[in-house]
Amino acid sequence: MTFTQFSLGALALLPLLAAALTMLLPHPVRRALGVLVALLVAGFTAPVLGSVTSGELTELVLGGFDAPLGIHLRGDGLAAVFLGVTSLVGVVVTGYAAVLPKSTGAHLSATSWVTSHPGFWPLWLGCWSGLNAVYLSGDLFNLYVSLELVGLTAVALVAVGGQSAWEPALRYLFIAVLGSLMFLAGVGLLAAVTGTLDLHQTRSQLDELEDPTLPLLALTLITVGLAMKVALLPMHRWLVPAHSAAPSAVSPILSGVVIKAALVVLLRCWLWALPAVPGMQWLAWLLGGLGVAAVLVGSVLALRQDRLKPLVAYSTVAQIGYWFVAFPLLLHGEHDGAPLGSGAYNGLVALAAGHAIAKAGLFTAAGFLKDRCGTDKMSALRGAGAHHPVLILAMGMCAVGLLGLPISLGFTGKWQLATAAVGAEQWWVLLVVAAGTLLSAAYLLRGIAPLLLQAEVPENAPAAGPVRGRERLGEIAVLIFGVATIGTGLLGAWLGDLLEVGAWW
Amino acid sequence: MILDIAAAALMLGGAFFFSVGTLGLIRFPDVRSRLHGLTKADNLGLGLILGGAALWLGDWSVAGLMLLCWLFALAGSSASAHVIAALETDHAEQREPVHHAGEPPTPADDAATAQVPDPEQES
Amino acid sequence: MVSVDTISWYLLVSTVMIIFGTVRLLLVRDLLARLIALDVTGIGVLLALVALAARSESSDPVLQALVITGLVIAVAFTGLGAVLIRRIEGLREDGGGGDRS
Amino acid sequence: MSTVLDLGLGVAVLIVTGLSLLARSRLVMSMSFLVLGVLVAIVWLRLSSLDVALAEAAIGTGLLSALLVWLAVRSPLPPGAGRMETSHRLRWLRPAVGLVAGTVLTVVTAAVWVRADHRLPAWGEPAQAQLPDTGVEHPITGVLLAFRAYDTLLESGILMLTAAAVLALSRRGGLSAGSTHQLSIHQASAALPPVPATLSWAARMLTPALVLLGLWLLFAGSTDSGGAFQSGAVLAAALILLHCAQVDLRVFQARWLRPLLVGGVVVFVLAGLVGPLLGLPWLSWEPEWAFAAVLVVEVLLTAGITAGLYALFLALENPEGVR
Repeated sequence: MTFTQFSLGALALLPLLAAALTMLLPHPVRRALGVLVALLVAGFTAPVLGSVTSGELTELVLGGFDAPLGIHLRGDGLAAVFLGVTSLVGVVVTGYAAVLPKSTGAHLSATSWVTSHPGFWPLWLGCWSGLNAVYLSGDLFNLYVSLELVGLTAVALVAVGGQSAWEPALRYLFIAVLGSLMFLAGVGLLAAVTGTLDLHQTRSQLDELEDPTLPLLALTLITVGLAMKVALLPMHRWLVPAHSAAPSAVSPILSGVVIKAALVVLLRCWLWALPAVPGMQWLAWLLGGLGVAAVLVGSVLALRQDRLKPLVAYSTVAQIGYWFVAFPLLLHGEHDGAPLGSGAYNGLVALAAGHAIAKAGLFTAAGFLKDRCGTDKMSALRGAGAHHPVLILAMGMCAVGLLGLPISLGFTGKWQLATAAVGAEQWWVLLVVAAGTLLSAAYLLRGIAPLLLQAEVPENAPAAGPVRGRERLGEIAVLIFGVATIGTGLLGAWLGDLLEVGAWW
Repeated sequence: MILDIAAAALMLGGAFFFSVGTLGLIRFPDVRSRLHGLTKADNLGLGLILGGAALWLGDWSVAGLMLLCWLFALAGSSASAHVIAALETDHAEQREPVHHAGEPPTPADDAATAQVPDPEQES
Repeated sequence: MVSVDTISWYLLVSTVMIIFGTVRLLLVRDLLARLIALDVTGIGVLLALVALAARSESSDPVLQALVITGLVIAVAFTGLGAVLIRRIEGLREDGGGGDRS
Repeated sequence: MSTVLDLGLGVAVLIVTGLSLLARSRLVMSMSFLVLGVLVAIVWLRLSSLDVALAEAAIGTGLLSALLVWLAVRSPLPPGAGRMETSHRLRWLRPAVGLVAGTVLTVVTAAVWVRADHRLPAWGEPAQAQLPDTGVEHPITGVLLAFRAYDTLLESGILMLTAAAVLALSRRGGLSAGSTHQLSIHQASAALPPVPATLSWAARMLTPALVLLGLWLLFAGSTDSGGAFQSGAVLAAALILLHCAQVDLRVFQARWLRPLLVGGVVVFVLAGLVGPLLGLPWLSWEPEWAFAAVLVVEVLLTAGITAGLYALFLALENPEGVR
């Protein structure tokens, strides 16, 4: 067994072991163990990225029992990209939460509410192990169990935010679990016809199947279930209250990486598990339409917000629209080989990865300001930038990533999406991308501009307090996100090569 | 053949006692008489059905298992009926129903009660 | 060996349970009703899986193991939902008493 | 004859489902959900899957109803009365939309189910062939703890983290005063009504039988139907019975609940780690010591599930919970 295969298993099981151990430890030791495990998991991501860069797909057969019976963990291109992004976001957020315990929620001590929550650490490490399990898993039922692990820990992480976060957490629980159950119903349908649960074997069985109705129904169930978990437009109402009520260390995790888990499973089912069934085109066009609606409606609603965190949450709803705009293009290039499909696929993954890093940075900054100034009302935050120049710089860089301006993964993604659309003569995609970019420019500036304005009100706002050393470290975390947004912009080509390994075409 | 008829008769009797017990649950006015109807009729019904099933299967080990089931069911239902009756009579008047929280514990005395158990729990 | 029409009958029952539970979950407002609707949907999906397991001669062990795993997950999310409902309704009873964090 | 019984059972399940979903009062909903659990357990038996019926009866019906009853009893609006639906202008619109959408979806899905040409699962023969390697005779326990041990590990992680979330929502974030890691779900300090003699008698009589049944289910799991989950639920029921009889479990709770909760997952991961140390893939056990590994993991998994389910019950039953 090579070290890369060992690291595949370690990526999924090490955070779970650490989550179990932290439950026994007192609060300060939990923070230290959390940071240590975060670095270890980032370390285990390196060999996987290395082996995928060198072009070979590592596969781990768990327990030594082969495909239809046992479970395979596959470290292919898609898994490697999202493992890398999750490790980056995870390490920085873990550092932020360890340095500023105030950001991990609020719990009721004997009499009063105390900021900082010891329960954050086992739940976050459990969520991280679920995320890694989702990216690596090659078995449909195992995807369901991992999605459920990510969903339940994410709900608990929202609920840790105190009294105002309980109601959004419950709404999030209902939608997340309903989505997982519909996904399981779709998996049951597929298993009835193919007789196996492994992704590759399902694909080969479905190739021989002539009657497309059952796979199409299964795909519809899976798509509706996962669209609930990704919060595509009609089913997005749980996202904004949950992400804005969550504690400031949890919001970046939710918006940055937890949503990507459901997106990766959707891509696995659409591209790997099912062949090009005739009816799929209509479903792809429906998703494209919903994507366009999400981009427009999300941006307009973001413009109308008066608080910072809901604004950033609505921008997530808008950015989700971009990924689904790419779906009709994914299957379009089926007949003449896959040059077009791969372009749209690279664009989609680059957009998602860029969004993860930039959104995590923006949400961390918004949470930081809320913790420092007590509120995230934009009118109350006027002039808060004077005390945190580094924070505003980092927020600007993250906004560049979200907007899709040149050197950022967002730009690479939008560029590849546009070229694929031109190749497939789908001109409407260009309109959507342009309109989306303008609207996101509008609401992001609306969020960041008041911070820079000279505050007319005399300096009695809580932000006037001296910035302690810890807060400086918190700002460094947001700066790392900003620099990473710009830095990963240069890795567009490397991303394309990564995605070649184990691709579906 | 005789055994099958006997088994069928036992099971029908059991079903009859079950329906009578349920009828009692619906028709009787207050809690105690409902408990009375339920525990007596249903337990007898259960015993008859288990006896019928044991006869039908005609196997001693299964019969022993059925008897054990019946004893546990008897213990469970009689204990719970007794507890409900005891709680119902002692506290029907002075304890307002649990689900009605009445006046919520004000945070002040909530703190007081919170303090009380802690030191003792630590020792 | 369970006969084929019994299996399709239980598949039909499970479909009705899934859709009934989903529609009820999305429409009703009371929290406990939504939690029970979620559970009914879960039981419906598991019923479909067991009906599939019953097709092979001595019902298929792998699908049964999956259903047992699904059952424990159902208890997990019901427990979490129940505690959240209890906390929210404790909050409502107090009229949002105590300092809101 | 069997189809008539199945038809009746299916119709009964649908009626009770309707009752549990459309009922107005919370008590009727929880009670009909309990009845639904019992009926579905019988349906599992009709579909000849005994393990799932055991698990449904123990976990699905027993413990779920213990949790839901607490919700129905402690809810703000009295369980008996109270119309949940606020009557607004188009009162009939919601049910009409629900009915139409429901029937259309059911017809479409049922049509697909009926016309699908089913295919038997491909893992039938390999499962039989490789069962001896797992060191366990019963196929389902073999699947749960050897073939798909990864699923079971993630799922026991889910139960542990749900219990952690429930502890986090209780007072002091689940940690007791100071840095000691004792559990801080303290019990109702308001005087509970004195326990009638019969309950303590019943607890003293029934608990040994329950613990014996739980342990038998656990060890029977390797050769016959039974296993970690069913025995965990039965042992949790024994703990709940003791707790209701107001036996003082606070010492056990404070010191043992958390290590028990965590032990199952930790030992499972470490047992999985043994494979790579010998050059085998993760979670793989040599046939020689496979039975020992599976047994140790199963025992601690049972302890973890018992502690997890008991923590769920404690957090709900606790009237001094976080307001």
